Amino acid sequence: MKMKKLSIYLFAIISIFLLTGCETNMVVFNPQGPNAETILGLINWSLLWMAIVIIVVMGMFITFIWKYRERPDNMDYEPPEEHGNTKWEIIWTAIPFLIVIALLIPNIQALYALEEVPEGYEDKEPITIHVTGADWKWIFSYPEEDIETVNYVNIPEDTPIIFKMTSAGTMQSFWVPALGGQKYAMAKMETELILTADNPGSYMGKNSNFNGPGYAEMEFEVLAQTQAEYDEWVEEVKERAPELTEEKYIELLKPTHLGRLTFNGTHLQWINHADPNSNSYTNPQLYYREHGYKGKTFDEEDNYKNADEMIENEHGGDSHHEH
Amino acid sequence: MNIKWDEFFVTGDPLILGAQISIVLTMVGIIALLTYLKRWTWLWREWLTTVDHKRIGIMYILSGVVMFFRGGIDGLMMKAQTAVPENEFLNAQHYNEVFTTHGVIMILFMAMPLLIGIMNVIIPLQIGARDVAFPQLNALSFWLFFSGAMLFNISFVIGGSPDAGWTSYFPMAGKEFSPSIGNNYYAIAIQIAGIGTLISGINFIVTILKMRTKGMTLMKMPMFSWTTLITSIIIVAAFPIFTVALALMTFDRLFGAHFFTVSGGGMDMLWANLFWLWGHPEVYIVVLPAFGIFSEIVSTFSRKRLFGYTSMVIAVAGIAFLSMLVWVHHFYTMGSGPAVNSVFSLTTMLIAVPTGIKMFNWLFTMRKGRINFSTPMLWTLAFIPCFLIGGTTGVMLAMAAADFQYHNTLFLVAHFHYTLIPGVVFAVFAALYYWWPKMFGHKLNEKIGKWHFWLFVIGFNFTFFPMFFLGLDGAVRRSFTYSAESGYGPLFLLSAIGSAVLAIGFAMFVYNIYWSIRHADRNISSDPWDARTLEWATASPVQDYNFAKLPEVKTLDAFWHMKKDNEGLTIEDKEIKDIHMPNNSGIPFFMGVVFTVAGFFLVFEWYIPAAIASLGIFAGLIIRSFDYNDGHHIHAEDVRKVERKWRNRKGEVHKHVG
Amino acid sequence: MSSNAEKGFPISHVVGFLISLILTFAAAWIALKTTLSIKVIMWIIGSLAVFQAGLQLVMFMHMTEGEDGKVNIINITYGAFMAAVIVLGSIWVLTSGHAAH
Amino acid sequence: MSANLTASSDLPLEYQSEQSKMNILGFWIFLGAEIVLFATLFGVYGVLAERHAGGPTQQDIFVIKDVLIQTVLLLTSSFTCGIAIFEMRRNRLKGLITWLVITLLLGGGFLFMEINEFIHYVHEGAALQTSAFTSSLLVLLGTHGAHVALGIGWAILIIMQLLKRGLTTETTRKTFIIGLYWHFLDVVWIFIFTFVYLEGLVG
Ligand code: HEA
Ligand code: HEA
Ligand code: CUA
Ligand SMILES: [Cu+2]
Repeated sequence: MKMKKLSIYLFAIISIFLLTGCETNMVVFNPQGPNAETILGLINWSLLWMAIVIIVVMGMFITFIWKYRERPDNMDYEPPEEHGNTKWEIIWTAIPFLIVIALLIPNIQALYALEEVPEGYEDKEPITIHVTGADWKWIFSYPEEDIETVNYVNIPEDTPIIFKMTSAGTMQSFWVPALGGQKYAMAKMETELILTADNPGSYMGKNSNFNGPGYAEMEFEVLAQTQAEYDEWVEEVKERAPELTEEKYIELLKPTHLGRLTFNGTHLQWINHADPNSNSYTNPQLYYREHGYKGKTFDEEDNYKNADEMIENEHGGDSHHEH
Repeated sequence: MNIKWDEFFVTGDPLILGAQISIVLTMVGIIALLTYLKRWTWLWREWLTTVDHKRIGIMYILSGVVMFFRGGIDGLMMKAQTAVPENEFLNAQHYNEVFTTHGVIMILFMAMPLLIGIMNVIIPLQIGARDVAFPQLNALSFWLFFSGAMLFNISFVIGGSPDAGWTSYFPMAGKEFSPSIGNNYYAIAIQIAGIGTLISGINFIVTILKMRTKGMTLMKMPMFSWTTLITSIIIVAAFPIFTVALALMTFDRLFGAHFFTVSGGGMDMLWANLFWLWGHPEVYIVVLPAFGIFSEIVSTFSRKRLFGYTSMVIAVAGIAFLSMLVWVHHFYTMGSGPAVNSVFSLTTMLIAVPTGIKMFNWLFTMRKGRINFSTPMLWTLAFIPCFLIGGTTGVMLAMAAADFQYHNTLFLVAHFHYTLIPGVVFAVFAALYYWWPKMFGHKLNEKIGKWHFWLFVIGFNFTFFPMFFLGLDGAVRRSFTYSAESGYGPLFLLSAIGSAVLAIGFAMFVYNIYWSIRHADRNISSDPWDARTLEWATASPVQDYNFAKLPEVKTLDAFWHMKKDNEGLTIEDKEIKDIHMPNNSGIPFFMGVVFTVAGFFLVFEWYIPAAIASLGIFAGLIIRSFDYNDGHHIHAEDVRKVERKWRNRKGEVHKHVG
Repeated sequence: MSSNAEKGFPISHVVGFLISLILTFAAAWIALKTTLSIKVIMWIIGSLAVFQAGLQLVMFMHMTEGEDGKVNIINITYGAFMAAVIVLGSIWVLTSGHAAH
Repeated sequence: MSANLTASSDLPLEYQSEQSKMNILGFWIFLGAEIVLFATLFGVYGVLAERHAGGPTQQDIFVIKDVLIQTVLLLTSSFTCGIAIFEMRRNRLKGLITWLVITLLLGGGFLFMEINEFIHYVHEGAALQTSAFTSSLLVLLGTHGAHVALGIGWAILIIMQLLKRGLTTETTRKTFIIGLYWHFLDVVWIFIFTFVYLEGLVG
């Protein structure tokens, strides 16, 4: 029977999905910090219930279509006129409702927990790092150490890191799947995300919110180090890295891809993009696509004029959106 | 006004050049063919000016299928690009344009017209009426939709396509970051089509509330009519929000206002908020009619009344109500805090309850039935497990804390293709196989249909199932490429192969239409599936006037009982009276043209020509206001002739006596 | 509100008009001349506005009349519900959490 | 679609054909959509009202006296429009047209003041492009104003039809519908008056 084949086939992939879910090396299933662990607990809990729902529904589905299929020998069977069955209808309203509640409660707990320094890490002094998303790079400012890095962020292990996130322009989403869930970084506002790494290691971080032609490569590295290694790195930066100047910083904000950069000093001394009244650093000239009709653009009062010297490379030095 | 002609046509790309050439050739071909066959007046009289709901429905369906093709090719292009790591088939800019147009076209110009088209053909028949409440407005709806679709589609050859995603989030979609006019197309083309949809919604509400035939109380109405009614209510409640959002987007982009911009105090989150206030109800707008279609088919092919009809109605209403209260689940990650997220997690997950009710009722309709596996039923059966996966993964996404890990990944992309494709595409296929004889008087071929079915369903699962794993492994959506080290390669390749199978499946469908038009048996009864509802109580294809005498209804599944009790199947000469029908009108078509022209100028920010063209809109409205022409009569004698002809055929359950 | 009820003089219209004038000036007076807290003022004048809108719907627009009176009532109630969801929902969502600066 | 009369004489003329009943119901549902449309604009205004971006605030630009006059004009026009429908139901074409014309004059007065108000705003430096606050204010007011302007144009068309055809099922239905529209604009204005002007002047 073709129907049966279909059901078996579907059932097989569902089972594969459920089984592999728990023991692969998929990043979400390999949490490296308490935030990601909390979420994984929730995911596994929901997978369990979803598996039950799927098994029950598929069981009924397969049974019914097999048992009540039309066969040459039942052509004179006329099905009864059933209107419904209150008892059954109550059952299949109530049970899903209860499942929803069972999913909701740990979800709410997790939501509140994720906003706080994770349990067991309260006695560790958290570190604050400012994150600024720009097109198409991530800028990290360490206000205490007075360091600024681009496209990578070093953190000490076992220490809660409070990321204070904002954006110099478009909306980004700051995501380090191994360490925890994502949150948006938006211009003239500040969002906060608390992540902690349990083990030293290098973790992939990326922007997951589409923001234009350079989006695909807007990645960064989170390097969790032992406290000693971290302190050493700070020392080294203090000694070797160049000073961040305002001109240099404005240069950084242009829509380009950059490699890793390290500076002494942070841009917070001139501007905090999270401040609702801060200047904007946008320049439509730099965003024209190579083809397509140009519309008119507007001069904004609160726009920092970083445009003037850039107009000459109107067609964008960036090769990523060239045809 | 300073027009930059050198930027007018999109140039410099072989793919686009090919498209431009083929567009020109197709147009020339169509014009030549029409002229050669002397079909211009026929086209104008029978189609462009028609107000007949069945023809309007067919035009909707035809456009929807064409748009599916366009959107599908976009889908295939994306699959080709990501099949292997670091591929260079499409560059980032292209990929962005492709997924943006894919999303918009699939939802607004494929799903909507196909479903509204099917409603148009079926609803008046199903409730035993001669037309919709406002036939002229119905035509206007179609032409506005068509105008929007055309405007949106020319963007990739003239002026440049939108490239900010079907969600077009600000600030990216604003002038600061997308200064080319591509996104003007988004704002204006969708606006025009949206007005058409809103009008459709009002039209169907009034039609269903006021034009049901004698005896058909609301609770004796077929399920598809119910879901259409509720869908229309969601349309009326949700589309004005989008109208406003798009208008504000237009103000920001064209006139420098500050609703969503970075500067001037604008708030980008407000766009997301408004978009999803419409966008979430929108996904239920496209899935509820599908639920109705499946309900009809399940009951017909199990030869059983729909199980738990009353709870089905309540469930649909419940889904509609909840659908308005969940929009924030699309931006849990925006940081509105745990309180907001908890509330919206709850409302979102609650939708599982009424949807579950529907699922179980469908299953229990089949229980104790006698299930016939014709193609419409196959699509319905495949829908259940596939949508189950889509729905349950939806519930996983609904858990806000967990969504922090799924959001914006391919897990999400897999979820919504697992809801949209079974929920919309399977339903549309099921509906077309099921109602094809009603529209055209012949069935689609069952054997080719089964090929179509198996290739499409298997291809679909292979395309989208791997995406769940990719998403959990950190692969984000809307990314035109990925590195080889990421290890995503094999699953992406599997998915791409799946999409090729899917495409062959779709090609089988097109072939089936071609084959059936040429070869299918025309000698079939007006009720080939032994069905249950009133649309089968008249000829196939349906006469202009639908019913010579409006049927009278005593129960749910009225036609089934008419057949069982041998009641109301016959008609006598003296029962046939003159029938009043609305006249054709050129105004809706004219309005479509004017809207397209005005919209086009507005997209290019050429205000004076746009203003002049908009005068045409007012002209249309004024002419309509003074138009008191209220139709013509079909004479009883002509009706008798038509009725005799089909009713007295061999094997027909309906009879003409005297 | 059947049309037959008031053959000669449009009494309900006149009354409705007077009430709405009174409500308007009352709202203006409360808002501009009293020293209540903003919250209290907004609650009062907000209620007055809703009341006045209801008055218009019933007394001038004959919402409840005709065979579709019930449908109209459901329709407008649902519209009002949607309006509340949109306005209050948007404000709540966009001023909660980090956005509350 | 069939315009056959259901000759129930106790119904007002505008309800006497099936088509008319459908049109009136359809228009009510359209008004439901309009409620959502204006609610969205109010929501947008509610979210953006305090985002002045250094530009003028509510207190800087609102002039309560003018607003009160506008309000009275519109309220009165809603009343006269009600009287017009009342006259129509008493089958008095002349009364109907007279009151309709008065309604339109009042509406025109309102519109005139609103245009002056906009000019005043722009002079005060509160243009569409100034800030989120002014954008949302002007679009909310402008949408309402555009509705009023459209209503005036539409009513003129209907008066022309009334003059030409007298009171028929169709013309009375059309008149009734524009009446609904006009009252609805007044309802919207009540909320603008309360939640934009009064709140702005209190806050
Ligand atoms: C037809 C379209 C459709 C349908 C029907 C659904 C149905 C659902 N969707 Fe989906 N969704 C989309 C289309 C659809 N969705 C789209 C297009 C997007 C993304 C848009 C974009 O960002 O581009 C999206 C995104 C999306 C998100 C946002 C995720 C994110 O951006 O991070 C969420 C989160 O909550 C979600 C949840 C749900 C839920 C809970 C349902 C529920 O309605 C599902 C209910 C059904 C079932 C649960 C199965 C049957 C029930 C039972 C058998 C009963 C027992 C079951 C349980 C108790 C679990 N959807
Ligand atoms: C109803 C809605 C709908 C439907 C039916 C589909 C159908 C398909 N979609 Fe979907 N999709 C969306 C709605 C839909 N999509 C939305 C809303 C988005 C989000 C957009 C955004 O992010 O903004 C999206 C995004 C989206 C992505 C994500 C892009 C990204 O984030 O990187 C992908 C990637 O694979 C994809 C693929 C497909 C495929 C392969 C199909 C297939 O099912 C298509 C099947 C059809 C065909 C295959 C056509 C048949 C064609 C032929 C037979 C021709 C063969 C001949 C030649 C090739 C010459 N879609
Ligand atoms: Cu986002 Cu404040
Ligand atoms: Cu949703």
